[in-house]
Amino acid sequence: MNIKVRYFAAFREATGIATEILETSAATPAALFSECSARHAALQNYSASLVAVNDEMSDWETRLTDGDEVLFFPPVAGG
Amino acid sequence: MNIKVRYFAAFREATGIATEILETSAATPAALFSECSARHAALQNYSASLVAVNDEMSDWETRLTDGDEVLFFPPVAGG
Amino acid sequence: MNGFEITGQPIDVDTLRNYLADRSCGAYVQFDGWVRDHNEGQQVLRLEYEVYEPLAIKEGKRIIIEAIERFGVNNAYAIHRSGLMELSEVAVVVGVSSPHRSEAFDACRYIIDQAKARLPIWKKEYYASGDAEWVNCQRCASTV
Amino acid sequence: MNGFEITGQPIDVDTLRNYLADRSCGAYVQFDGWVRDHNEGQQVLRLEYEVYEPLAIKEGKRIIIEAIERFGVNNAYAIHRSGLMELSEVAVVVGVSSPHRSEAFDACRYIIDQAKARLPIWKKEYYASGDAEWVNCQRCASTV
Repeated sequence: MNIKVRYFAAFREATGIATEILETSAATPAALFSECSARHAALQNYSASLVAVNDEMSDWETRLTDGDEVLFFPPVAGG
Repeated sequence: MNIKVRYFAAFREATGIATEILETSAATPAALFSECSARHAALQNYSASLVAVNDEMSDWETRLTDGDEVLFFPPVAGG
Repeated sequence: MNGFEITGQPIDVDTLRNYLADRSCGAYVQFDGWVRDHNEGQQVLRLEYEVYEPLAIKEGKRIIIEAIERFGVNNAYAIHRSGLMELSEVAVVVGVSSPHRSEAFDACRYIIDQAKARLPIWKKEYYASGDAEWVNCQRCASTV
Repeated sequence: MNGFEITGQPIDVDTLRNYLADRSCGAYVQFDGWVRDHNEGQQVLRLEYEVYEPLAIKEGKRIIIEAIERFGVNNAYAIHRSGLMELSEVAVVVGVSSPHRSEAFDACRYIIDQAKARLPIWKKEYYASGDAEWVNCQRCASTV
């Protein structure tokens, strides 16, 4: 299936990519993030703290379906 | 001894007096307030919540000395 | 900047906020006491604060210092009105600034709680019914 | 009045305060996040917020509603900056008004705590050393 991935803030700078479309069999955002980390070595130093699917906050074990847009958010500022 | 007594807010309105000078043998603000309540019936319905002696917050068992000024404060607004 | 004031004039909240500006501080917490239009079922038209200033200022400054020492905040300032006030005016304002927010919240709350409990300031409410009453004095009478 | 906004313009705190004016409310609590001149030993010259607006606004409004339901306050509003900011500018402001103060403090603190934890907003600090860094990303990297 095709999944659109968006990287924000530190993730965008680490990968040098804002958006990419992946042909993937990753069933969940967690599996997808592992796959992305394998492709972009710079992501291996980060744990994503929040994820959204189709502009809704999501959890890491949600089922992905073809055409989903997955947003990877580095940890937020925290204060 | 002579003690100057000042009444504030509800106490002043209840007694109709802002300031009076008493010849008294009351040893403490607590004893003095009892004495004042005996003289001003309207005070009998109130318990004073705070007392000051010579412009310092005080407790009810402080020793009074001749010439002291005692301030009786009704309960404060509380919010 | 630290301090405590009593004023008979409308409180300028921006002035207070500027007193507390500090580039080493990332957090600012402010509490305003506004004149409410009701209290215990009665419609309030306006109110009056009687303040015994010499002692209110002395105790007010003590409360500010206590809050700074206890919570480790950088700056704290409070201003309380005296005299007659209309609805929606600011009766009291407390501002605190500090590097982080948790202690700023704690210090601000401490200051207003202590101020309400300890300062020789009394509130008289004027009601639509024509009555006027010193707030809290009914309750205190019933607990004698 | 309730709401949540993201703005690229300087935040006008008085406007926010006016949104929350309510004659049935005796208490108003405001939190400001100011741009601090230091962080973890480095001198900060200015900073930048990256905001993913569609989701930040949706989640921000949810947080406001949660606070109102949870603490029973009358009004709550927050505004967060996006983009480049200078020292001493206001990065975020939260205001809450309610009849009494305790719930206003609790709700205001809840909103800023949740906002910091849940909103897709990232802070990049620019240091005197010439470096720039996304705040928290060193720490997050070390906890992988």
